[in-house]
Amino acid sequence: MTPSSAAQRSLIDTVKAAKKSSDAQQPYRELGLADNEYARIKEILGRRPTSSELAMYSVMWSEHCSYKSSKVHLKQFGDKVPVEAKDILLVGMGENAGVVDIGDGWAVTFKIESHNHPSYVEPHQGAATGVGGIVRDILTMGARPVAVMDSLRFGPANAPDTARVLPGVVSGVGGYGNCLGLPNIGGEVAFDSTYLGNPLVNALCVGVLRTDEIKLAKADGPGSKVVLFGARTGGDGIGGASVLASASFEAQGKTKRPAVQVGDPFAEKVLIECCLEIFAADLVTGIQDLGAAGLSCATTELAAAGTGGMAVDLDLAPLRDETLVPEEILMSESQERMMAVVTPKNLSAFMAICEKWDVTATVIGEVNDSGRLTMRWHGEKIVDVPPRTLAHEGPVYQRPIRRPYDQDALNGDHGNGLPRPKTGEKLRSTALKLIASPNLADKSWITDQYDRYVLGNTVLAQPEDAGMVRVTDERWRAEHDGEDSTLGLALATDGNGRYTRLDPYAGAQLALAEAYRNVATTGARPLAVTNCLNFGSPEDPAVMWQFSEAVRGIADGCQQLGIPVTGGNVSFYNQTGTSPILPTPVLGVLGLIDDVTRRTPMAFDQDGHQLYLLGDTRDEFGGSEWAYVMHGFLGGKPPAVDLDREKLLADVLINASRDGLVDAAHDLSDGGLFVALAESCLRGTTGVRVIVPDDVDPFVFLFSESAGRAIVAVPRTEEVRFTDMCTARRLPATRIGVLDVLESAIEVQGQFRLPLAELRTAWASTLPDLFG
Amino acid sequence: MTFPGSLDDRDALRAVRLAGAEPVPLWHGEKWLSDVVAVVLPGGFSYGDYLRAGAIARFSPAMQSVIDGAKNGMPVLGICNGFQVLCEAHLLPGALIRNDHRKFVCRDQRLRIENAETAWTNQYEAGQEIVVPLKNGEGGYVADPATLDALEADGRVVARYLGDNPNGSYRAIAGITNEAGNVVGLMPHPEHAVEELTGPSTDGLAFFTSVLQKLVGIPA
Amino acid sequence: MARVVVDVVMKPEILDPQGQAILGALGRLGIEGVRGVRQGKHFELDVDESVSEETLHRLADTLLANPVIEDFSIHR
Amino acid sequence: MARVVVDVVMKPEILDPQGQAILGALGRLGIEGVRGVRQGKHFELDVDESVSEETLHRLADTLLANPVIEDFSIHR
Ligand SMILES: Nc1ncnc2c1ncn2[C@@H]1O[C@H](COP(=O)(O)OP(=O)(O)O)[C@@H](O)[C@H]1O
Ligand SMILES: [Mg+2]
Repeated sequence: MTPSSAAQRSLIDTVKAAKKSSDAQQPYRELGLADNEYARIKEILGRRPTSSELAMYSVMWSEHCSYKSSKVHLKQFGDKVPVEAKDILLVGMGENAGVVDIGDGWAVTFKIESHNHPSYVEPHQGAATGVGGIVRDILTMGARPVAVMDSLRFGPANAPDTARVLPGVVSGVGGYGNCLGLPNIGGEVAFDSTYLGNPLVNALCVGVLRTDEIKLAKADGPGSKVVLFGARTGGDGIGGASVLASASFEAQGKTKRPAVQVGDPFAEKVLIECCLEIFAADLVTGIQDLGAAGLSCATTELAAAGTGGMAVDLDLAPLRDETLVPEEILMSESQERMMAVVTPKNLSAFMAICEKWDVTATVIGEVNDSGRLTMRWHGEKIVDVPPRTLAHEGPVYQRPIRRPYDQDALNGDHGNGLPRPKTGEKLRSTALKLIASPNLADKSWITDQYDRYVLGNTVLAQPEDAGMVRVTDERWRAEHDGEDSTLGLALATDGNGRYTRLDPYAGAQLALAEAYRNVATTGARPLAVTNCLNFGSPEDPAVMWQFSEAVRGIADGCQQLGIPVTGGNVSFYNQTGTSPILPTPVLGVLGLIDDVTRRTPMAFDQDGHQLYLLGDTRDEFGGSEWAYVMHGFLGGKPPAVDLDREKLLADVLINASRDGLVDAAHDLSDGGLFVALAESCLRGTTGVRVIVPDDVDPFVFLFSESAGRAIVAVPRTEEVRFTDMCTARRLPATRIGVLDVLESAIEVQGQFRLPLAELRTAWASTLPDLFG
Repeated sequence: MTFPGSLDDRDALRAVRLAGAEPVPLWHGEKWLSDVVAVVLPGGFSYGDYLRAGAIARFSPAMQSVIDGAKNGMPVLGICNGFQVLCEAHLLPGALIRNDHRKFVCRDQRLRIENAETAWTNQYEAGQEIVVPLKNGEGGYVADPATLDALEADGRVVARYLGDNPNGSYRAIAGITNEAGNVVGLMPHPEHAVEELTGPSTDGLAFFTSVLQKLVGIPA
Repeated sequence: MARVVVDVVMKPEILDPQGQAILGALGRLGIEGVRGVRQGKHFELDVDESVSEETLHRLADTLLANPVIEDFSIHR
Repeated sequence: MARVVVDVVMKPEILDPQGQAILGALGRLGIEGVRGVRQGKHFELDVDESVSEETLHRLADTLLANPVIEDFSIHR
């Protein structure tokens, strides 16, 4: 024993000592626990907690891990599960990630998670470890991760700090995902001043597994071994979970240790392959990744979900830094670690696979039926707790809710006085300015840093409306003469902070509707939802109102659309000082397509195809890109939500894809019709000639953000069938023009003509000019 | 061949299969190459590329056998990370360094096949233009001027980038071969251009049919 | 003109995946007796004599090293 | 146990994109008087006393540096 650890030993707080000195002062407030919470811990234990127990309760009862402010609201996702979706849910909310049945013995698991605060402190590592964390969640379900996506928000594109944060975040997302060999198939990037001191980095991962291979986080069977494997435990991110997530990031910046974790994507890649080999050999009874709250979380959750008891010898945990004390080991957020429960019979096979992959694996404890989680350190008992009280029975708060004082004023000011472009020339310059604005400009400066090809199953990737990957594997090919499957899954993420600020209920539904529409546009049928709820402080009643309205909107919306929420993540305390970010629920929708060769891409490639606009266009500019870019204005109401119309539109798009009636489709969202036309032309090879319908104002026609719309390119030979289908289903379909290979421009007849070369320059140069 | 950290190994297997051959997965830790007749070293980040791309992988037990095989004429194709491994193993001259713009780049890349006589390119025409994905962080090909001149003079530049140089490679070199023409290193990824559905083209397939032609004389 | 060297290494408490990978490879190379490896960055600067210590410090602190995770040393 | 430092730098004739980028950024930082920057790698090894010079040389020459493009120096 080294002298320093001998010295530490005398400082170890044991259960025995805690029993003797129940009134000793403890720094529970500094650890983020409230007076009443500390009192409850004492009541549960019948004594004061040891310092190790205190560390565990503080991280497990933090906002981030316990969902104490959001739980009462999130319950709605379960209560309102649409009936038609109940039987596809193999694993619902509450596990590491939800699992849905996609037929043919396949299942899909997917989830989105935030890593906002760490990405502000150290953009590259923060974003990288965000990707690493969500990938481990998916892996934990027993799935092979098959793709990632990233939804990003930054301060103004030209702000100096954005030049620090954005390139770092992008290299972190790319560096980690690329190194894992996971294609990045989509995401979002948006800029707004409220994100300047608080960027949002939300990462999504999707994995595929067989329905009979689902793994759960539970420690079952007395006598089974608890194995910690992967990276060694170091001092990184100590206190990260509780401190970063339960107090505003600014306030504690100086007093606490920097909670920076450095990711090792190579270690994670090896860990993934190692786990998949272990799963294939069916060697674990339970498994859990180590994320926020590290060992505290893994041990308590496994124990709570299983037989109920576990004994751990903390001395056995392999350390990177031998000076760590038990409290630190329990709170460390070192990356690339997993914990498995393995029967004694399977242990040697398990260890052999770890050895093959050069993964450190150590038995640190055993499952028992004592109903207690106990831990020893240097021979002394330092933890003795009922695990459920940490994992499931944390505090639950009904936080005060109040509609923001300025909400009425905000909604009442519709910006009716904002000057609108009236002439063709003015419309043209508006169009150019919008397409070059950072929110609408080409994102390839970012997405070219992401590998979209690896694994060889990417059918669609950014900038398509949804990413799409083929679902196939060696087992399928072995059963089907070496042919790959044609089954595919599609994914899109969307969020709109401005709409949500104007009306959180409608704004959240608009984000849901857009992701749903994006998936359907590619020809896939929407199936399930994940969400990442990025909000300010839950202690601010105005923020809590935004939150509760948004959750209600999502729950109602999912019920109406018939797609269940399978999981997600809540990120509170996104604020600078007391100014919260725009409320930003990000919705991820998963869809399914039987035959990936039938997918509908967005590019305009076919000369002479007829261009149809589906849906209704109204004068809706509340929260629009136009108001933001041209006037810096936010007010009024967001576009109206009509989820029945969204369902109808989706049905038409899916049928059109299946029956081969359309060759290209693109949904309408930020920036309206003009932006969609520009994106489809620039992605493809043709221009378009567009006619403004007689009774419509050209400005509204081109830039309104009415929801429930898409454009499609229909071959002349299919025109009658297509319009008949729309008529029969009562979906408005207006012919608005034709694709023209010779034109090489967007020509809005009677208004203006914009050559594609000029458009491309404006669109493509914005981000490179800003970020190099 | 799979090293710890290989990423495009499954894609290489698929490309070999689509070309009509039987792919055999090899593990870096196994010294024996069993009875394979050609080896593809796939893309990826072997050992995380932490020291230098390919620097650690080249010491794998299996690499010794690949080096021996290559010297005896066995066709070996190194793609991306595999190219880096071949340079580190001194089967090919020069080295690959960080892209000049210091970012990872993923794009559909136009290439010109300069040498259509190697074991891996005999199904192309010299001068043929193809489009295949390119994705790398350390793809800048460098060598001293004498080496570059010799490569040019001997026709050992296999493929060259067209359009903007994506990574700062000297003389826009995308791929090279050894003197015997059996070992080829290529930075772009032909194995990702073998299916209409998932690639920008099917231009990459001919790398894999070339080696079949070379080995068994059956044009696929 | 003076040659200034700046060495940048990860703070000791931060994970160093590079060093770990190298340590792992040594075994295969048959090299024994190496107990630990940390990998950092090494910069060689050519600077005018007029450049002050403060300037060099600022340069290292803002550009060459990321003080959140790295330490640096300057050798003039 | 001894601390050995190995520094690896690109050969002068090989392009050094990182060094160039740093040089470019100096202007934006308002730092003047820096004429040249080259970025290399810095390794800190903890080795047993028994490890010979030859072993260290072999380690640097085969693993830590790629002699095709890099030079190295060993400081014991
Ligand atoms: N950070 C990112 N990562 C990956 N793909 C992105 C990212 N940002 C944008 N994209 C892709 O760019 C395309 C356009 O994005 P966006 O304009 O937000 O689409 P939409 O408005 O249809 O949701 C989409 O394919 C999206 O997936
Ligand atoms: Mg879209």
